[in-house]
Amino acid sequence: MKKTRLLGSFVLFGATVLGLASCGGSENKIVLWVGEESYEFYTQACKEYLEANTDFGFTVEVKSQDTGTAAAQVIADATAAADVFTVAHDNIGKLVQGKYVKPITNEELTNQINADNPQPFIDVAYSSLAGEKQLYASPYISQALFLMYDKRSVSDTQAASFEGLAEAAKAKGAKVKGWTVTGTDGFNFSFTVLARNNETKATSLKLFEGGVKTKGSCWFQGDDEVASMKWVQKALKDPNGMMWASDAGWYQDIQNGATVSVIGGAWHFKTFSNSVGSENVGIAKIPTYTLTSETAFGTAAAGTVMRGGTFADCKCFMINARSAGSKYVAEQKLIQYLSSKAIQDKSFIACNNMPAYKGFADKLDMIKKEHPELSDNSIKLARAQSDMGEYGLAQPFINGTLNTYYYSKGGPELYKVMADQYDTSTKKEVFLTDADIQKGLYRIQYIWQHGKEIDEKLIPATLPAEID
Amino acid sequence: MSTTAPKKKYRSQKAAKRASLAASYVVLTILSLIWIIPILWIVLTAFRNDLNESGEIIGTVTSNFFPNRPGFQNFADLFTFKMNGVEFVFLRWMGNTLLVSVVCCILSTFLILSVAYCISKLRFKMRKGFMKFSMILGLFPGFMSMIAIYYLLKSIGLSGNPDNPALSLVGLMIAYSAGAGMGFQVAKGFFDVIPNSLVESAKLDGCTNFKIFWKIILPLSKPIIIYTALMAFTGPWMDFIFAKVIIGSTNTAYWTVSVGLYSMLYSDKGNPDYFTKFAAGCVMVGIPITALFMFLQRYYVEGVTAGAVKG
Amino acid sequence: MAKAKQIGANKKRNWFLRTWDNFVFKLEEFGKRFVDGSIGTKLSHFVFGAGNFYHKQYIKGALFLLLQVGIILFMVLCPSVNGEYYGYKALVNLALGGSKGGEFDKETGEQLPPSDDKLRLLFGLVTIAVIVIFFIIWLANIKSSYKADLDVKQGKKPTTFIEDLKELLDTRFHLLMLTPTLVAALVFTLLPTIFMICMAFTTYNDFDMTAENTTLFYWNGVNNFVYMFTGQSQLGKEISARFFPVLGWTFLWAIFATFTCYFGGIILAILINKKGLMGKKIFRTAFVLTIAIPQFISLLAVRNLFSSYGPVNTLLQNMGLISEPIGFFGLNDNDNEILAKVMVIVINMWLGIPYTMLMTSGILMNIPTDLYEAGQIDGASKTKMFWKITLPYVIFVTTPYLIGSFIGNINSFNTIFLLTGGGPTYSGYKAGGTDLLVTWLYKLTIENGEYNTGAVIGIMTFIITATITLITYTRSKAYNEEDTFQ
Amino acid sequence: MAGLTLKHIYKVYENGHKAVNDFNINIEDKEFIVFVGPSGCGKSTTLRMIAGLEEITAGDLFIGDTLVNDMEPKDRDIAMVFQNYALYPHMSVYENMAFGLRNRKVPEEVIKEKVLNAAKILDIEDYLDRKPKAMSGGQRQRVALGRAIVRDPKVFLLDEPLSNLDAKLRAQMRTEITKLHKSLGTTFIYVTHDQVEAMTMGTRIVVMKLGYVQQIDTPMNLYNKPYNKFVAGFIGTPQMNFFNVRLNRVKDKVEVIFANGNVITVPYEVVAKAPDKYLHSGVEVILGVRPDHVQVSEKKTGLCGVVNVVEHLGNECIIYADLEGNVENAEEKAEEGMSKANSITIKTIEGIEVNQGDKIYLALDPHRIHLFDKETEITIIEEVPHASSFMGKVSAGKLSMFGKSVALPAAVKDALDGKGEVMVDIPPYAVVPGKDFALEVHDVEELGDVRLASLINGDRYLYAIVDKKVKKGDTYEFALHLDKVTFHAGDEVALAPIGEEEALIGTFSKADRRENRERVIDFFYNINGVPVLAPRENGYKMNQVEGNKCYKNNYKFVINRKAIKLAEEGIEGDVKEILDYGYISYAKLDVNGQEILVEAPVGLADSKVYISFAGEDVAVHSLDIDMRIC
Repeated sequence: MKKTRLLGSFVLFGATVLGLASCGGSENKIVLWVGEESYEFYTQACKEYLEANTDFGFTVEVKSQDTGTAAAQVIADATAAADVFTVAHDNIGKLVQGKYVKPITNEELTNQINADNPQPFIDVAYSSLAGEKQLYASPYISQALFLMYDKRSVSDTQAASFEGLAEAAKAKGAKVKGWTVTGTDGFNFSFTVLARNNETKATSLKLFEGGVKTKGSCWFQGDDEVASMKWVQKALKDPNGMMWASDAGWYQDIQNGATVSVIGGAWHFKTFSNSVGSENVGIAKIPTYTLTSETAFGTAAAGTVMRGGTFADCKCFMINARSAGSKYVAEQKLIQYLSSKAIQDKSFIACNNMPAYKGFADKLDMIKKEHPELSDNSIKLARAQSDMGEYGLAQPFINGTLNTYYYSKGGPELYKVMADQYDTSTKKEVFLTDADIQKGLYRIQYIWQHGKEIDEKLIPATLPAEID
Repeated sequence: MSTTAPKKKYRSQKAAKRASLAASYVVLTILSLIWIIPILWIVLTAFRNDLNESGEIIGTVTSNFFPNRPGFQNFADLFTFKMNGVEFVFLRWMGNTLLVSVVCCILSTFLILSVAYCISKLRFKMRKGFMKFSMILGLFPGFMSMIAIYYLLKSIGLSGNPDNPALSLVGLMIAYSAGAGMGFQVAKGFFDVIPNSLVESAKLDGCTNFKIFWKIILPLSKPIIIYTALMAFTGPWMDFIFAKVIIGSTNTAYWTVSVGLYSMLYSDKGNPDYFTKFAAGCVMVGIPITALFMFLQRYYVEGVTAGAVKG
Repeated sequence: MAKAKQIGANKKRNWFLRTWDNFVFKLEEFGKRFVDGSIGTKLSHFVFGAGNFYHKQYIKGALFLLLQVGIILFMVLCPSVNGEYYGYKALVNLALGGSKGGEFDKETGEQLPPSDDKLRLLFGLVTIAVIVIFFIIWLANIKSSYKADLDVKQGKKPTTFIEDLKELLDTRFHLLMLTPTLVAALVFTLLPTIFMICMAFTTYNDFDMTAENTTLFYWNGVNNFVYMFTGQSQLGKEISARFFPVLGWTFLWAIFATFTCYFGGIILAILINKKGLMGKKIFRTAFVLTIAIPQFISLLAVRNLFSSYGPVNTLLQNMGLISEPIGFFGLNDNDNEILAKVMVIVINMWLGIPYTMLMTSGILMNIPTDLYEAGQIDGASKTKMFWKITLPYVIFVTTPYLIGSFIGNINSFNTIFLLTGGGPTYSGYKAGGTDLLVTWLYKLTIENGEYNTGAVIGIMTFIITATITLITYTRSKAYNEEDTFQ
Repeated sequence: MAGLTLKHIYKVYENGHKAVNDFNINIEDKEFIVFVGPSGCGKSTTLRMIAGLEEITAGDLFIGDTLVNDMEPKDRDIAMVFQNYALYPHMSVYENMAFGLRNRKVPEEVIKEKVLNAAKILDIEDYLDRKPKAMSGGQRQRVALGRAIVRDPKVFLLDEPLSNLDAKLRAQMRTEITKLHKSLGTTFIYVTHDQVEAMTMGTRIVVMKLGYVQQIDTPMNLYNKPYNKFVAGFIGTPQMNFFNVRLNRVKDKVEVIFANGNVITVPYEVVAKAPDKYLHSGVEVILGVRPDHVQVSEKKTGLCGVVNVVEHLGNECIIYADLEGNVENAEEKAEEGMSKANSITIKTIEGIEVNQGDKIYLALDPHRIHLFDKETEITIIEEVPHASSFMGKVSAGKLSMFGKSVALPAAVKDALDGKGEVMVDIPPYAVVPGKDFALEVHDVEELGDVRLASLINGDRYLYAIVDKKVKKGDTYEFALHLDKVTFHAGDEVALAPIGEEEALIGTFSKADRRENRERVIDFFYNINGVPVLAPRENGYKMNQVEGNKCYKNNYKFVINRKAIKLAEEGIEGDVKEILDYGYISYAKLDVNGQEILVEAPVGLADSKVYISFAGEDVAVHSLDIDMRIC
């Protein structure tokens, strides 16, 4: 072995030893991740907080990180992640299960969370690890899907029902579609899954009712669901009905007039108003649709009026597992300030973030008066989201593993194949008969309850059937 | 006067030549047009400031090829473009990439040339073994090793380091140059062409191997030095996968320009409205590199042929 | 001269026996060296550099000693990064595999973040590499002190450090030149590749929270491979359903991409280099432009050019050829997969042809012109000359390039990833219509964190490309005449 | 200034190709040696081995008297001029010439003076600041020479330096190089494939073919006494004519019968030294005659031909003619390199009125013809004939030859009894002074340090090596060393002569031993398990050439018989029989299956005997490839 090879490896090895020392988070800085659209607001809020509490002892650095992918970043590399970060609540399970987050122990913060938030959000904030329930998250933004439409082509009355949207689209052009959705993942096109009877607001859907994973807590084979599926199948076939977002993105479909409205959330609002121009923005609850003889099924008789539903979600602050000692305490104080009602109001005013706390809807008019500069769109935005609250369903959350069942493992993809009635892998028309639809819904329910697909052969002959 | 015997019809060579030349002109112009259109379209989009009804600039892809309202607004927006709360982020990206590519250019060229000289002109025990080793290593798809390299650099604090994220640029430089040495085949092809008798007569003149390399081989390999430097320089401008993993997707201020431009459209922070800015960014990146290429095209062609012939 | 009978003529010993003999021979030599080496050499078996100190080669001795101390410290003190240890602990962790994660820190009772198991595997490998280096240094230091012994025995003075350095510049110059690249390659290419290979034998999977026990990573032998082909696990079923279609398409793609660019480039080069054609420079610049522009810019430009509302679709619609926009690149789910594949190959031609054109023009320049003149006199037509003179010459010269570009195309990532992102997605499966093994590997590892399955695909890709390379390369002219021609 | 010695030099590449085989030469100081031969004959490889650019597989190379096998090229103090001149394209002529000296840290003014001096010799002073690109082939060639001259090396190596020049320049440079050699007085080694350059420049020429040395001799000897057909054909232009002929002796004349029936006669004196079997038209031989030794004769001769083409070169003209006479398949008969059986080339001085279609008679100069054996293509008229063969009668233990009969020693008697008529081949060194026979001395030739006498025996001669005293006309009394003679009975060999060397198969090993606390390594040749101490440098050589294989493989040990002694202990061999040749007797031993002959007293009784020999007398040959390792 020649001598020089040693010199080379020695130099590298030396670098490894030296390098290690410089690693590890520095002690007196709290890094905060927030969504990009509210980056300025929270930077300002933290600055004010530090000025107010000079004895805080920590500097705060705010960075922008999309809440949708924040959880993935934390899991990918916990040490490089922020000390306090904000995630949509469906990620809470994964983070708690993987022990990437720390529970909330501060007394005042716990009381604030329990006092301010509606019950579904509170259920979500608590999570169990090794059997014992602990508070992990502090909600600060609530979200719900609603309808955004181009007022130039759709009147307010037409926006109330999908049939109206189709009519408006037909007027615009033979091939113009009534409405589109922003994405094909489980969340963005779940409005038919969660559809409810417009008057009674009831639905035969049961999605881990009472937050438990027992034999009866899930039910997806109800007549409402079959009818809704048949309706959405027809709507996708209707030249003026529903369309998936094209490869150029839903944003350009609206801009180029391929469709007249889109079902989305508050985080799509800014892009939507850019595409049609802020004065043409129309906002409404998710429209209703009336079952016809073709789409009726069982108890969901023809003529019943259904309204598309939504998940009632919230975004929450969470604490990185590596926090400890005085920093851990300081982080909770900061969260308490940032998720207080006052700050939630200010964030609504500054960047249209829909507050999470109860009773915000009634304060809407008072806020409108106090802040005339608020555009009526943002008020309509808030109104629509809070109205949808009644039709909303808090995303089910039992423990880490659960919501990934609902959300992935082929569930949403199978629902889409049923809606399209076309299987890309086998290139064949499928789910044409009611029986096939029931079988499909059975398979999806099986996924919710067991986290993996059932083998075709094991599906019982007579449907609907219980799954244990 | 049809009585004269019919002229034996054979095409005069000149006529045949002219016809085939004309045909190739037509074909070539069509082909060049096909090759130019996408690039022309991106450049035109960069200068498109069409307005929508409400008077704002349309940022998305539109159906018209030529801009109705050309202007420099996109470039202006690009300079002040902000992503993830980082001001003037595009200029920072350009700066980062320039820094990385200059350092990589020097490091990689040195490594490639030294390995190529050894393999081409020196004979030593593990020579065939080394060539086989480098060939086999080249066959593995690179993605998996990206993760390992990220963690290797992280363990010496050169990437994913929350305290000073700038170090991840150093990490990227090391990562790019580390692999460079194994790509010696083209340079070796060139050195093979230098006659061995030159090396032998230098040996007889009492030169050490180092002196032969420094005094005889390098002065004669200007084309391959430029070719290798050019390739090493343009590398960082083109890669967007590797850089994103090493620098980290939250470290926006330290991205390279390719990662930045790609993220403008297709990452979770991407927005179709940025397309015109993206086009402007492409023009900003494209111009210097194309100019470099056109200027050094002669050496590039020489490098390509030397490499290809020897393989 | 009485012809002695040929008894015991040497039979050719096969490779293994020969290596075994060498090994045994070296072992004996090692033993003898210990027995008869000077005290310095004997000591150097235990304390690095002792032999060199004995022979007053202080600098070299100090270097060896420093290395030994450094490595031993590294192994014993187990420096740790984000809670993951190097040193002997790494070896223990590696052997055990499987981290319970979330142990509670003894002193503060705080809950520790889970050890990141990718690090565990990596640091284990780094520690093994350090041990190998330690072993190499050990042998080197003994050999160096023994060499000094021999110098003394032959009356020469042991080499000083400066002489060693000088030697580096001459007889051992290749060492000086290769060491930086070799070290860089070992650390940044070999180690990660081995990391990947090992990954295929673990259960490592970033997001698979469904695993009953929460250990993220443990060795599970060849199950991943078994799962993949028998489809026991849900993931395995998904992979095995798509593996052979994707493999088929990867080959189809490699063949088409390589030969379209190759012949396209040759024909274009011939067109441009036709005698008497003016404006060669302009035409060539037009084509070279696509090489100059970074690939991801040109590809994204093309993707948007063909998007639903882009100029192409609108043009076709205005001309009435199509009623509604076509998804050329299979970006929407139910786009036509065949169209996506054809489009990807065409765009790849758009990218690849200029490169081969440049190369061929370089080669055309040095085809001896008298070949053509002779052809003309024999009355060969233009096309005949192409088939009989130009093509055979160019193909003969560029066969090594052809092989290289075929392998390159199997691993070509940008074109597919940037244009179609894997093409029309199959419901429920990760690999889409136009996904190559490489792009599928990217989706599995970087996007979905399923590292073990990704590693299996990675190894499969390697095996395939390696066999093709070996078959074509060893038989090709370039390999065996490699160094005789110079 | 120094001579060069190459001993048993071999060059074998990894793929087994043997580029140079057993190259031996001793070059005196100031000699101008030329290596010549067709391409691929190993001449350049040998030159590169001398320069150190190519590793020597086996054998020893001495420059002056230092062994330089492992010495760096730069330390061998040699200069080399390459075929493509190898001038550094980016340096001016001055820098090119000064580069070597600068590396050797020679002070600048000394360099300047040397370069200018060399430039003057080669008159390239006014090109000193030009770049090689800007100069013609000839000028570049001179710069390459200049670069070598400034080094004033011990040995000058030139690798086909003129092959890239045009004909006129080449002739001019030839004289310049020869002049340079005279003025510098350095040893030159010059490689070329052009035999004209070889003949005009070399003091001695080495002709090579396919890695084997064909002949080493002065130009004139090569021209007049070519050792084999290849050398004859290679040297001299236009090329020598070759014909398949048969020889038939008629008293003091020998008829040369051509395939097409033409017959010419030459005096027996010319072919006296050729072995008898060739002279009875039983065996076909190859006749070689150079065009310049064929004349057109006025009067009728046995050989006539029809003129085909006449080339006038100014001072001489070359005639290509077809021999008359019907040869059925003349075309097929002509193998490669042989002129068609019936065509002949003649070179004569200008002024002969000959044009196409004339019938001409040709006369060969009998003293300038060459005869080669058909199979071996080696000349049958060797200076020192291989052997002269005579008939002898064996009866009752007596051999009667040359008019005398002599008692046969036991070994020969047993081998020949009952054979009656025997043909005896007697090599010149087998004829020693003695009382058995006496013949009159016809003539004595002085051949260097050897005196060869031809003794008259009837109409043929017996050739013998004699000492100073013997003169022409004496009667020389002599005896025969029968162990060096070959007896033929009918067409198979009744008794073969005994060679000088014996070969034994064995292995090679090494052993350590401690000598005053030092580790000493000894090397041994082991035959039949018995070790013989080998010289240490042979041990290093074995390791160098064969690597670790040397301790595993078997080798052929060649030992001179004189060096093998009987001893108390050593290599055991059982005696099979004793061969008594009268003046000397041998024991035929079986050494574990290998049969060898050892000098032994006639009365040797015991059946088991031990033989021993010194390591220095052993030559080690590899069994895998025919190569002498050390």
